[in-house]
Amino acid sequence: MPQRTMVEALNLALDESMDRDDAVCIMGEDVGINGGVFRVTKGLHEKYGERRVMDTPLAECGIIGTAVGMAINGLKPVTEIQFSGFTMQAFDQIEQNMARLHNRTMGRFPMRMVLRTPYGGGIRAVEHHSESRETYWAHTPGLKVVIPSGPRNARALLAAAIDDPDPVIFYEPKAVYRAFREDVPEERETMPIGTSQVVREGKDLTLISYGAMMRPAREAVEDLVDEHGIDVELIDLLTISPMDSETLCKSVAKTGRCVIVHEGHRTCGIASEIIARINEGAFEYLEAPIKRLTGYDIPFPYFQTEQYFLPDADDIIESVRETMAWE
Amino acid sequence: MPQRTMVEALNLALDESMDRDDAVCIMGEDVGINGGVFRVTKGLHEKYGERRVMDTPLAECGIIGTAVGMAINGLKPVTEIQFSGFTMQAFDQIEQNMARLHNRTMGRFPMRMVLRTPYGGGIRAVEHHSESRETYWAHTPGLKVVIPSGPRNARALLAAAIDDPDPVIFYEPKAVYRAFREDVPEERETMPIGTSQVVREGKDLTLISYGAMMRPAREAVEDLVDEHGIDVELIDLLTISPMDSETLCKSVAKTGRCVIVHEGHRTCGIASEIIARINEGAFEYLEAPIKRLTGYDIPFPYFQTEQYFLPDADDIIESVRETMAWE
Amino acid sequence: MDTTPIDLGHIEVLQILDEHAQLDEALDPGYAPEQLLRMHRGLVLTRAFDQRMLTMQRQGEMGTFAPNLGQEACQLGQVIPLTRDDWYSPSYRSFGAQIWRGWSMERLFKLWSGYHEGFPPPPDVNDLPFSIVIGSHVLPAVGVAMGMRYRNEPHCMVVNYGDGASSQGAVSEAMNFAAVNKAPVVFVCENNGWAISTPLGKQSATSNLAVRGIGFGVPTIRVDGNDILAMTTAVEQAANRARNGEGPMLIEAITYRMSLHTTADDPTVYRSQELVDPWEARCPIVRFETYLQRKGILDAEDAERVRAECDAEVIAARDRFRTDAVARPREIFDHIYGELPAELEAQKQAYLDRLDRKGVE
Amino acid sequence: MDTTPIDLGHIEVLQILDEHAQLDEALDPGYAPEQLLRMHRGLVLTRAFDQRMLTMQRQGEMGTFAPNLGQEACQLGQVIPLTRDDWYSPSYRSFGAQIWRGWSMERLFKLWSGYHEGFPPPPDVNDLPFSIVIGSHVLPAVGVAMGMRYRNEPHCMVVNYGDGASSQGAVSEAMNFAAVNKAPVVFVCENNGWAISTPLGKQSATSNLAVRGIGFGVPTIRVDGNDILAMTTAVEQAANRARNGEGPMLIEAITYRMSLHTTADDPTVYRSQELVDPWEARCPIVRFETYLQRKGILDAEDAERVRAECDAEVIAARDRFRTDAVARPREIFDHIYGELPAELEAQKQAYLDRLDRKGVE
Ligand SMILES: Cc1ncc(C[n+]2csc(CCOP(=O)(O)OP(=O)(O)O)c2C)c(N)n1
Ligand SMILES: Cc1ncc(C[n+]2csc(CCOP(=O)(O)OP(=O)(O)O)c2C)c(N)n1
Ligand SMILES: [Mg+2]
Ligand SMILES: [Mg+2]
Repeated sequence: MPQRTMVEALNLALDESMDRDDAVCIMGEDVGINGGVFRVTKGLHEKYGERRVMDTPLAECGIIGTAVGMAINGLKPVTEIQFSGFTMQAFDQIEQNMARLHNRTMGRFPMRMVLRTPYGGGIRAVEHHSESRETYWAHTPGLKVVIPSGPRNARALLAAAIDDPDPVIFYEPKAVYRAFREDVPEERETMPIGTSQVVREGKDLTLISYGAMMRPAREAVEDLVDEHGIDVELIDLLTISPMDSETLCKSVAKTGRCVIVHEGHRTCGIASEIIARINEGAFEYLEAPIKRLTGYDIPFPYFQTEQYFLPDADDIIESVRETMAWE
Repeated sequence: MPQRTMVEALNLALDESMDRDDAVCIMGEDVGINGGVFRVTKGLHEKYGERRVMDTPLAECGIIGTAVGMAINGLKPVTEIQFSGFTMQAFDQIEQNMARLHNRTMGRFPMRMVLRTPYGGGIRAVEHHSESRETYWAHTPGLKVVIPSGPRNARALLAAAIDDPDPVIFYEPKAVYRAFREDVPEERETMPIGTSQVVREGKDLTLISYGAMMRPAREAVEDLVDEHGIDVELIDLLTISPMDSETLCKSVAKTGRCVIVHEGHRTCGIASEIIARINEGAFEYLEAPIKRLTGYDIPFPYFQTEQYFLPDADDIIESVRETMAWE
Repeated sequence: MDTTPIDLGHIEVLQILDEHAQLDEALDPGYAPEQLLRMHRGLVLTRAFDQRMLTMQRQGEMGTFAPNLGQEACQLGQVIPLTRDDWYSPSYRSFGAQIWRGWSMERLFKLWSGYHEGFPPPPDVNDLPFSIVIGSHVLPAVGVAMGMRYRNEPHCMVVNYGDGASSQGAVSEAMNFAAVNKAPVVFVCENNGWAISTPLGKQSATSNLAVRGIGFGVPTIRVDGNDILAMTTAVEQAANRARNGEGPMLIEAITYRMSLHTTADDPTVYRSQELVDPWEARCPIVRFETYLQRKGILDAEDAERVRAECDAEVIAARDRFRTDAVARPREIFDHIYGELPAELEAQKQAYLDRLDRKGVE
Repeated sequence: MDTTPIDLGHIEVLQILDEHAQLDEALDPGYAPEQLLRMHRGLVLTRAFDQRMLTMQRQGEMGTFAPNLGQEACQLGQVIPLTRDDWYSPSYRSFGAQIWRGWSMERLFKLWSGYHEGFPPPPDVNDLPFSIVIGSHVLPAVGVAMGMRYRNEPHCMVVNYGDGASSQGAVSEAMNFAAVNKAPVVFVCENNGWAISTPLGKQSATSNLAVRGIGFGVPTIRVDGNDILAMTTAVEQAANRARNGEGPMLIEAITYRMSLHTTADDPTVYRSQELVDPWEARCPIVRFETYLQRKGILDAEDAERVRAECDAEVIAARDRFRTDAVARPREIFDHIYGELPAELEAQKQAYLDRLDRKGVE
């Protein structure tokens, strides 16, 4: 199988979806000749022309708002917002139309559309370029929220998101874009949206994460297993909303202990929601408080200090050991 | 003491703040001669003129964006957004400037401003007029989020919010606006932002709520105590962010059981955050899973069915009894 | 460096039937008598519906709604030139246009009394649901039109919004997207002078809103919105342009909100009757009836009969609504996603149990 | 019904020094020689700073930033007419203007290499921090100007944004708010032809962006942005109007982005060198130097000396930056609120413990 970066894998998913279905089109700033600021749409303009790969004016609300209209008219727009920080400009169209039109029209106008956007820190970027605000979307009924962690699942999930009958917020961990390569098969591959993945089975503690944080999580697990003899069960959330509570609760019912890691801010973060669900679904099995290792409740810092804001493998190891030690 | 509705109490807080300080001004749609669609600013245009009570064009992003500029220039704008559903139109200015300018400028430009807006269901309104999306703001660093539950605390908290050095989202429970009257003293009164209130002490179970849901909560507590002999401790959150975890954890450490009630959607809702904090701060005292009684993860329904979406006193009683019965 | 002064073009104001119901012969669109009478009946029905809604609202049978008294010609004129393949995106004050487009009155009664099933456009009608959030439907409307171009369909979209809505940034973005993409869309800015209590002078520093199009390269026309012939003529031309691939156009329709903003509003607080009075004389229905009478195709008796028939039609619809409209609390979890996710299925089950407990059907 | 055609006014294009450095005598603002030389030095310093930043970026000492090669006159021209009581709201490409306004170059080096302390405007400078989010600073800038009116202060605000930014709905709203409130604000739309890879033709259907003001009732002028005399003259007039209570004005400054969008950009992917070449001949610095030489107040040797002095100044600032700039991870919880709430205090303590564990100072 060819080895691909996440950027290449995403490009592949877009290409094959466009090839199969003329209704799939791409809209966004600089997605045309320029191939997007991260080159995810590279070559597609050349291949499919500007009818299907549309450079838009610089207005995110306009992009999402018109894409909603294209979806009403039966197309399947895949929009790109250059950085997730700029989805704020489109918040009204996302909340009021993209998320609700299916419901408002009782299914007459399903919102088959995808909002792709890079999220997260770690690339020494300026302000508003490192946010992780998946909570906003998880709290918004009608949306699905998907966050891949590597090239292969990125490709499979993006293909599934484009096929999905519902509007999908597709958060791409930009720190992973070119960080490593993975085998990604030539043949089309999809993965079900709404399902989490147990990446490693274990019996001592459940470690839950997603997106870019899966890298330090994997690193930490290796160390925890090898050096500390802690048999960690590692879960990659993949779909943030609707959340696969069953998998999470089942795991914690087995291990009794849990640590959750994400970049996003802590208050009302995804970790809070997971804690609430485990409290509901596996309370009697809990042997220690569930530990949240998350971004702090402060604006993402300027890049000379961003590394201290982000959880790393050492922090994860520390949190797991602390949770193991709790009696 | 004069008896006042919440609308009258809020009007009083605005009036006395404007009277004390020429820097306080009001901006919003129809806040002038019309006195606001709920009449909260009634009479202020007449008294302070259109220099200080400004009818704006119909653009929420414009209202908050220009208010940010007025705050940069040392004024203390109190903005009104007609319904909290329309704050989506201003999301970018709230997240990017109102919440962050203090931090961006390292305190050079503190954001002394208030965004007042009615939230919540129960008044048979059309779509987008019944939302409770306090999670969006609680998850946004740099903001404070305040939700009063009755005329007296509404007046005291709004006065405190206008005095506060930080940007405050002030959510007004519109179902309470004219629902009842309360003694509200003539003399200026404030309440600290950031503190929750134990409304009734009890030892069996902690019931946490805020805003409009405090009414059914009080009703339920009365019944639970009188009819079921359950000694409920009732807490009114008042400030949603930053959250007063200490009061909450102390209470649950005492009672061992907890039910949380709010209108907002469940996933990543305020209840999840409270559960996460109690899990961290009072885990060892928990005798039963914490129960969430919240809005569902669906768009707020059309008004013929809204009453079924909203928790009521019976639901609260049921949840409390269920939680008491857990072994 | 190009130093030629910019040609800003010229913005017409179109009037065909003047305030004294005198026809500008040169501009007569030449409709057949049956068509003129159909238009007349549409106007009368719109007003009959409006008045019935107000009565029902006052009796507690209807939620808050926005009357459209005096704006009937403006609204019908937007949709009369449209085919069923064209699309229409109404505002919340457009029920006359919605009825013309094929929304049953029962559906509209349901909509305004809080039944979800009243909200979706009927299956065979190419309309958007209107948006309660001012201005937020305009970008989607442009997107629908962009979709027509994508598929090379020779139709158009007409989208309605108010003078207040024109201040929303999203409406400006919509004009820009439409212009850049040559989208087949006709913007109808229904300038009725007020956005709740805010008069045009506080909404905009310009004396008109047609000029808004100029800034985005959208050709513009001003129309007397109380003249149904001017409205249909302007919309027809703009629609044809759009269908022919010539891009968007903006029509500023000048009319007046004669009544309440909504039934929750009290205009006496912020506007004096003197402002309203002159517009009484500009009533679009009286103007059109006078013209039809002069033309000899409608007499006073006919007019009376049409009014009575329309009233009866509205009452019949109201009666059907009364028997039809049933709240369906068990269905609030339907139509959230294509398929209800497991997580929501669990919430739904708990909800249904709760309804059982409460004894709710 | 008022049927008079709308007067859309006339949009001038102002040029005082033409491309051959010929002065239009009738429009000569008549600056004293010292002032002209100060302006010249400002231009040269801006370019020296730009080039140094690029070198440092290529050597890994600087983060991504947006070069301003070729836009020096446009930028300085915006701020030269301002007093210290006036306000300025820069964009991310405005560092020439920031230096002129009193931002030290060390501060700007820090800003662009990720030190928070580089971001806030210096204590004695009435500037906004620029916004990374395109167009999101324009409404606050209008708000600052509204505050001046509130307090009856005879100053003004100049706010800069690009051709791309003009598409943001918030920028349209800003013009409307400014016009309605007669806010003393000068909008400078710096049209450099490109928004990353998007040329003006895909950004707008109009041939110019000045016309945008017309739609909102904001008087408008077009200016040759590579002519520093035209820029200062236009901004001075607009600023005086604003200070006198006559309201906002829009200046479209026509210039060209000669270099990369940012250091992360590769323009060869989307634009050919032929598009750039003609603009080489329009270099604002060469044009101004030619004029000064003809006028006899600057010779080639002077020019060389100024260049060397500016380079030295930039290098001295860089050296101070190198010793000064220290990351302060212990301070990321400062400046979030007026006073750190108890909840955040607890997060901060845990964070500091974590730094201790990691051995971070
Ligand atoms: C975004 C948003 N802001 C505010 C409102 C409240 N509101 C409802 S109608 C209205 C005035 C609309 O005026 P206009 O666009 O002129 O339409 P008209 O009512 O005159 O038909 C306002 C402010 C809303 N529904 N949506
Ligand atoms: C809201 C938002 N969308 C997208 C971006 C990414 N972006 C940064 S600069 C830029 C182009 C800006 O073009 P223009 O306004 O013409 O300014 P210029 O770069 O030419 O000076 C874009 C799209 C952003 N920073 N903010
Ligand atoms: Mg109106
Ligand atoms: Mg540009």
